[in-house]
Amino acid sequence: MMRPVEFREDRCKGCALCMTVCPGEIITMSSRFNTSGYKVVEVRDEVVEECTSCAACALICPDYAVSVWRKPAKAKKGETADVHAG
Amino acid sequence: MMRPVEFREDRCKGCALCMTVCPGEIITMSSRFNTSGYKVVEVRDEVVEECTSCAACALICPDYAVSVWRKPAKAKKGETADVHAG
Amino acid sequence: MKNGKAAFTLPGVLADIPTHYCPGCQHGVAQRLVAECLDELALSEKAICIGSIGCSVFIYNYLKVDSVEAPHGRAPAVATGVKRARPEAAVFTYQGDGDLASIGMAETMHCANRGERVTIVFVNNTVYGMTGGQMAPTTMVGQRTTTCPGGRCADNEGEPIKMTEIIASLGGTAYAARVAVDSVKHVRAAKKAVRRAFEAPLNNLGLGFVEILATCPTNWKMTPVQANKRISEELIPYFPLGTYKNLMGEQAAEGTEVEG
Amino acid sequence: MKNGKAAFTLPGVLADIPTHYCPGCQHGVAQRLVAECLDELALSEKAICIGSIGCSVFIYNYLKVDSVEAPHGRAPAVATGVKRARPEAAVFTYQGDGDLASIGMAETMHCANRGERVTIVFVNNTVYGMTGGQMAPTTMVGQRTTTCPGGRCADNEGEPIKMTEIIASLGGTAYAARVAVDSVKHVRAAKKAVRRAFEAPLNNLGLGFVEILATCPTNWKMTPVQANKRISEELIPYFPLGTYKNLMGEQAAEGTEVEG
Amino acid sequence: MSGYQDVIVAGFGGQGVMLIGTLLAYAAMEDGLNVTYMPVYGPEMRGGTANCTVVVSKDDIGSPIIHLPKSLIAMNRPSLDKFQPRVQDGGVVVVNSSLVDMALADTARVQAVGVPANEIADSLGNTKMANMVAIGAYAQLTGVVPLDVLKASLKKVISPNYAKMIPANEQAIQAGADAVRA
Amino acid sequence: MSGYQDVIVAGFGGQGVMLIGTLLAYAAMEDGLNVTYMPVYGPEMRGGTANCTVVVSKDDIGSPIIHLPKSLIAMNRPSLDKFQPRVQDGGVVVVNSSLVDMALADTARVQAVGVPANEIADSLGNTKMANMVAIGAYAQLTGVVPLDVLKASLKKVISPNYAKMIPANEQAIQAGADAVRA
Amino acid sequence: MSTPGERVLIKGNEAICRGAVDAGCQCFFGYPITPQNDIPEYMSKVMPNLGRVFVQAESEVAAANMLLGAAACGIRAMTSSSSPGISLKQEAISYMGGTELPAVIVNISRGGPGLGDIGPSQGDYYQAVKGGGHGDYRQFVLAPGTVQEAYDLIGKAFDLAFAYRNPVMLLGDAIIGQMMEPVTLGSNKETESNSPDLGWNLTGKGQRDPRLLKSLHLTDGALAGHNLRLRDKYASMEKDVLFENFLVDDAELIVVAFGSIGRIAKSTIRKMRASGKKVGLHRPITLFPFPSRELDKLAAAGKRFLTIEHNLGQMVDDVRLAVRKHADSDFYGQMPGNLPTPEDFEQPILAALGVNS
Amino acid sequence: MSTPGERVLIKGNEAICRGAVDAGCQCFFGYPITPQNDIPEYMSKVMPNLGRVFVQAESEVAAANMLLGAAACGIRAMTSSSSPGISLKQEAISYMGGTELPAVIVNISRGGPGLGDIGPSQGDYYQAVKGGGHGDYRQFVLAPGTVQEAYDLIGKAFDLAFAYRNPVMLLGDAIIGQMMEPVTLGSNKETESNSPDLGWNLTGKGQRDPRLLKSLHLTDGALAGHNLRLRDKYASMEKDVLFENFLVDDAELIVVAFGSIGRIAKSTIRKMRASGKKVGLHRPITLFPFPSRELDKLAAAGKRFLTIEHNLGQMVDDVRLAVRKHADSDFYGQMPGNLPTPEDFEQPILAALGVNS
Ligand SMILES: Cc1ncc(C[n+]2csc(CCOP(=O)(O)OP(=O)(O)O)c2C)c(N)n1
Ligand SMILES: Cc1ncc(C[n+]2csc(CCOP(=O)(O)OP(=O)(O)O)c2C)c(N)n1
Ligand code: SF4
Ligand code: SF4
Ligand code: SF4
Ligand code: SF4
Ligand code: SF4
Ligand code: SF4
Ligand SMILES: [Mg+2]
Ligand SMILES: [Mg+2]
Repeated sequence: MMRPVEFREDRCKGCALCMTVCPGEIITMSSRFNTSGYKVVEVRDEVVEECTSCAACALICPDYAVSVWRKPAKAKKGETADVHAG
Repeated sequence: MMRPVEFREDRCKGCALCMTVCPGEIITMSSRFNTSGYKVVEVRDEVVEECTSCAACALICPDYAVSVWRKPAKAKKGETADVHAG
Repeated sequence: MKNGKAAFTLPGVLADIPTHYCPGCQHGVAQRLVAECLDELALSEKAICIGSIGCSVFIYNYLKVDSVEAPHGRAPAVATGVKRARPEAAVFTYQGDGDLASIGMAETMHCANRGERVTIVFVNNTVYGMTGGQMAPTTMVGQRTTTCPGGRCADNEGEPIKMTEIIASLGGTAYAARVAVDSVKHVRAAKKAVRRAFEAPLNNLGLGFVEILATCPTNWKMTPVQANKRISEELIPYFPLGTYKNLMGEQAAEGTEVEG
Repeated sequence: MKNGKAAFTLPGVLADIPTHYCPGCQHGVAQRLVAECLDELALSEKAICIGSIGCSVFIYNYLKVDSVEAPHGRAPAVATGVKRARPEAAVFTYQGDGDLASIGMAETMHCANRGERVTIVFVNNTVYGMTGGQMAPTTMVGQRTTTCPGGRCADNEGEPIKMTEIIASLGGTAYAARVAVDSVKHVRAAKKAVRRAFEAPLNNLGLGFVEILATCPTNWKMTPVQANKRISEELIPYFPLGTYKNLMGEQAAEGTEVEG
Repeated sequence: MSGYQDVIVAGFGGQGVMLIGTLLAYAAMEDGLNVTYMPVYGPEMRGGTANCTVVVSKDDIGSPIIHLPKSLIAMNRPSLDKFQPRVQDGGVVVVNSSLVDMALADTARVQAVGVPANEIADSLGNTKMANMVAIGAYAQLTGVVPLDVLKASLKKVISPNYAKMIPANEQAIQAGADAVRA
Repeated sequence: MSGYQDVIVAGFGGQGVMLIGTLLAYAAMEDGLNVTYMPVYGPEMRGGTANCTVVVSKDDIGSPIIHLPKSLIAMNRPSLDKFQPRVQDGGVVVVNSSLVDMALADTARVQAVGVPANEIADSLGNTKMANMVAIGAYAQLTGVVPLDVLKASLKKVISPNYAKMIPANEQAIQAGADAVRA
Repeated sequence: MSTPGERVLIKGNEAICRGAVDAGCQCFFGYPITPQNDIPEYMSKVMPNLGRVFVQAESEVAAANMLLGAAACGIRAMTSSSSPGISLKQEAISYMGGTELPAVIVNISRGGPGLGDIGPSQGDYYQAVKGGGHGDYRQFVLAPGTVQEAYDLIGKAFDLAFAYRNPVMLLGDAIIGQMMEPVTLGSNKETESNSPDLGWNLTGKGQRDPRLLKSLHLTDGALAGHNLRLRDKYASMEKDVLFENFLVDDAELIVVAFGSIGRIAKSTIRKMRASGKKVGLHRPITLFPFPSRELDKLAAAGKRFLTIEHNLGQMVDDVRLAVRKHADSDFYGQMPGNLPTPEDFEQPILAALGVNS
Repeated sequence: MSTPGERVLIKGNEAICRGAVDAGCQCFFGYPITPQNDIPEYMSKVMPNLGRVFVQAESEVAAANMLLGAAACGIRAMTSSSSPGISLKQEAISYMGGTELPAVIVNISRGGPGLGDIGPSQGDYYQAVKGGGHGDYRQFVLAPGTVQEAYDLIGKAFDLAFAYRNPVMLLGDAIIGQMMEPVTLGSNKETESNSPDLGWNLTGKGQRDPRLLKSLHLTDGALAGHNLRLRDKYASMEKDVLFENFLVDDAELIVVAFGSIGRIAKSTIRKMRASGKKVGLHRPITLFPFPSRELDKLAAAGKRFLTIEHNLGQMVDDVRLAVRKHADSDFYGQMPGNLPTPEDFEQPILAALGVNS
């Protein structure tokens, strides 16, 4: 499945700030803990299609845990930058 | 002679500030030096009557060198405070 | 969707490692904005970062630029020395409110007054974060901290200092703004302000100063979400956002520009 | 005419000895005004003077009150310690511009911001008098000093700092005014301002601050009369006289009250 | 040195290891012993593991810092990894087996005792009391202080506002002790 | 120590004592001698008397500070009062007799020479050159440096803006020397 | 205020606070820095409730100068900090020394130089004892080795400060500051030194002549006379020297160590005694005045010495100077950054004993 | 910039400036204080004309931290002050020591403690040599005895600062700063150390990896390792020790004195030699590293020692430590506040010689 938004679980500290800014309110707290002991957030498969790639979650996230891609329809060819490169 | 204004020559540093504020322009630089080597100012006898006791010279003097008394006509009885007491 | 176009890209100058900050701590956002501006203005090769003492002391681990650690409060003086020694460098400090507004007050004021061509990024979280949440000059009246356990009392400890207003009033300041990162809108505006704070000295106009209101959930004893709400509910009303000075020829109406 | 009524009386708290100041130096007037207020408010028995480092370092020889010498720039911190230790005392500092606005900037700002119930008498002569006329933060643009021999350059050294305006903007300040002693009218207004700067903390309202523009003929390399003219011609236009803050319930229109 | 015992108590920040260290120290004091308690704050100022060292002795105590302790309470895996190798041969190691695989215990060298502290605490109604379970087990195993003194010291470390929690904590201490009673 | 001479030059602030001290030091240097010049700023920072000490020697100079000088130039009365008692027996004391009553000179003990420096300078057109008169007299009396070297050194101590004053100062030095020529 | 005899388990930092409060400290001026934050935090809670003064200063410079002001009033006052902050107080300390003000300064020192770390270290011995500020002044330096001593010595600090009108520094480290031990409270007493008029302090002149407290001495010979008087005062402090000797009588080798290192070395020594090694401990408690006479006596009795410090070698100078007529001292320096344990000192002690382990 | 060989009559303060300028000092950060005001004043005139940097800082604290910044860039930079101002620089000096930055600090010291006076004094020896800042760091301390040496040593100061990446202090007093003497200029040279990239300094990273200059060491063992390295560096400085021996070969008594006191004592010694007294002079020029080996050698050769200082006795500790294997040192302290003259030292020297005058 194509996910426009991904959370790097090793980075997420479960602060929930992204949840408060997502216009579609599709981000939720999972029940998983990461290796650092933090609960992490997720966008469940059921709702992921509702993601508008607005990147609000990424902008507010203090821990660089969110990657967001434009929906393919809008993406121009050749632009495939990996968010976390460099 | 009654002088409404007196300059303590040991204190005067000849800065001439008093000369600039005297409304009657009656203060002039003498040709005397005091023990500290400063030229001192004076109000010459010829003009001392023109002194209005306005105290401008005393207010501007940085060296507490000027004593000013009200003209006797205006002075109330019993008030004979020495300016430099204390 | 990794081969879609990124809707959000981390700046290359930002090291891709986990931060040491507490969950929800907005130092993370603030330093990302600095990194984004370094990238956008292509400054990473000529940037020199003056780190300060506070929770951001490890900023040199995150920003891949030449860095030096300043004693507590002295970053503006160190920045002056660096900039005068290397006029071609893009010199910036990153300082907390205890560092900048308390012990570093004199250095901050005089760096600004001289109009040093440096950028000061000032992260105001109304508390001494690193040392365990003591009162800062920016602590709100009534706010409880470990050294004003009954809440800051204006009568005894004074009112929170508004640094941006003071810095804007000094002749050497070319740009001064206060921003927040509590909402997406504010993050975008903050980014603009940080950028201008870098541009002002690079344009040889004087000091660039940006105050970023930020949370310290740990020492505020709040959840990150509560802490974030406090920014708009309590902090912004007292510390109004806006551009307080801008010599770069743009409209500099107070309280408007960088908020938009 | 010694048995006429005195039209001018030196305050009893002022020691009747020659001063060490240069001819025409207005420290002499400033310290006399302080002495007059101490007498009028009957404070000499409960006053504690915090001397500072500058040409006025010997102020304790002239004011017959309990005194302590503060390190350069730290008088507001020393005053804080004294006042907190002896709340019943009338505590005041007497500081030059190098002392107060340069090295002592942080102490001055925070003393004011905390609203310490003390009086700061600030004698601004735009230069470091005691050490031989070096540039001060208040030195006018273009003014030549021994450390800006080509004249202060705004671009490199910044513009003269306006302390009263800054201090007035802080929450803990109860009274702040700038005065001059270059004319009889100004001397009279200055006296009022000094008095209010004493009254504000005594009324438990906060800090009392008065900036007195004064000459330093020696380091300005002017005659006392020329120097005195410079006050109205150059200094006052840049450093406007007036009451900048007054919590004592009087009309506090800027630029009017204490000039009258 | 008679009546001497020392222990490193280690775990995640939120596990209350400092609290049980203090509790042990108070109990030792109440029991008339000399005691030192030393929090060791590691290099990271934020997050990470917390640990403290408690030394109990009838004599004056020289060092509050112990490199090679006689015993260890390991509330999580990193603590066991870090400190078990330093425990003296034959030393007592209380392992929170709720979070740590007991296979990691060096039973050949030390006297490792697994206590499912979280589960026991859970069963008493509050996982947060896992620390109390562990200290109860430790006291039982070493006899460093009597259990009743330990319990009586709870009022010293639990703030008056939370006084109502004391009975539950006493229960947890007892449950820990019971879990390791030979 | 061969070729050794030291002198305290003292007077009011405005009398230019520091200037002639420096002039003497320059001249000594130009003459190939070792020399030290030490301004002594007294306790009062503002006003008061000024003095400096110049030491000239063919050898290395140890101390630039001289408590008991070999000679003295006293430009005013307080300077004579203060320093004459310290001058070594038989030492040279140049007294500005324009301002100081020569009766105060301790002619029994020292070789005191009065020079009406202000009047001589006045007669050359400028009272301010009294200091030059005094140093000329001193050089003549002690031979510490040749007069022409002294004169040639004027350009080192008088700023280029005032170069036109040099000839008058040379004259004053000469006049001072002439006044004491045996 | 403590109940006399009250027995509590507290951190060294808290013991210092409670000791100061019991000793009548009226004003505290602080600034946050690890590892002494407990001190301002405790004082911010307790002092206002007692009607006393707590001020969080804008900096250590300001805190030290507030202390100067309160001390000039003859009020029992105190500041505390840790190494970098103590460096910032040096100018004020020199002024307080020169002005002869009774002031108490606490340094819970940390690893240096520079920002260093927040762990224990004895790297500030020189600064404390030789004077990090300018000019010739000395301050009492008290180095507690236990939490009880931290409590007791802070009381002594106030008494000495007023007895000599001189700054007194309590020098601890992160171990002393952070460790908890049982402490018996209540022995510290407020003395008459907190009375309003001590004959020299500022009270507002009232009907008497004005008083002046300063360190500027410009008239001829004034500063020299002042320095001479100070010299005599510093020499007279000798009578208040404090130290602990532990098993020195039959010892061949005496370990000299202060503060936390002293107590840790004690552990080592106990252990080595158990295996028959004739080792003792001399623990200076006052670092200034230094127990030179006692060390000289021990040296004269034929002892050998090993100085152990948590630094590159600072107090060892004073030990060597003290024993130089009869002996010398070896040195072992634990590097700041490494936590010291009793085991660390075994090898150096054996080496100094001339034993190959 | 001076013409090589140019001979001028200048004050010590000016010699320091000219020496620094010749040695390629690019940045000067100052603040007024007597008796060093000539230094910032001269620099404010000359540096801008050379396209170099003069900044009058807002305080000595700021000046020292500006220096830290410029030094981090690997630029030859300097600050100067006098005693109280130097106290304020201690935190930054400790940071520069810990961060291993090449920086030159000039102290034209004055009488203390506190505000003291503006006359000469050697009361800051301890502060300079033992470290007035926190933690274990050492700085080179160079003490000129002539104006020529002030010129020469400031050049050496820059070279040493860069050779060792370490702060270097030039310690003079009001005598050295204020006196004029003939000086031959031009020997100080700018070296390659002012080149833009020294391998460690901040230049903006360009294409290389970023550099970091800091003194915080939090990971396990890091600070200890750092301190060990620093210890070795400080020990290695020994090879740059400097001193002057004057008539020591046949001397029975060696006077040890530094800076202006050294040169004044020389006068006394010359005079006493003239009357047949066998006295010599050892004048340490580097106070750190201290010429301990040379003194030990002299002590081994049977000399006796008298240390003379313009303070209550500070360097005498180092002399006693240096000679302790074979000898001891008497001490004579001229009180700060009294101007020292050669006559003042006659009596103490005779006493040390065991002669009743
Ligand atoms: C001279 C000195 N004083 C005090 C400290 C201790 N200290 C470290 S960080 C800090 C305050 C940090 O607060 P702030 O600047 O607000 O930064 P934050 O942690 O909140 O981001 C203090 C006081 C120090 N390192 N140096
Ligand atoms: C720490 C310290 N730095 C510098 C000085 C030197 N100093 C004495 S007075 C003074 C400046 C005085 O200028 P200002 O405050 O304007 O007073 P003024 O003499 O002009 O009245 C300075 C820098 C000092 N005594 N202490
Ligand atoms: S990109 Fe926008 S819509 Fe998608 S998860 Fe993030 S905040 Fe929600
Ligand atoms: S904002 Fe970032 S760190 Fe916080 S919960 Fe969301 S993804 Fe995680
Ligand atoms: S103002 Fe005073 S000092 Fe100045 S000339 Fe007049 S009397 Fe003399
Ligand atoms: S009192 Fe007035 S009128 Fe009289 S001399 Fe003074 S200024 Fe002139
Ligand atoms: S203590 Fe506060 S400022 Fe520091 S990292 Fe945690 S949340 Fe951020
Ligand atoms: S130097 Fe200036 S400020 Fe100082 S006494 Fe002289 S005129 Fe007044
Ligand atoms: Mg903060
Ligand atoms: Mg001034």
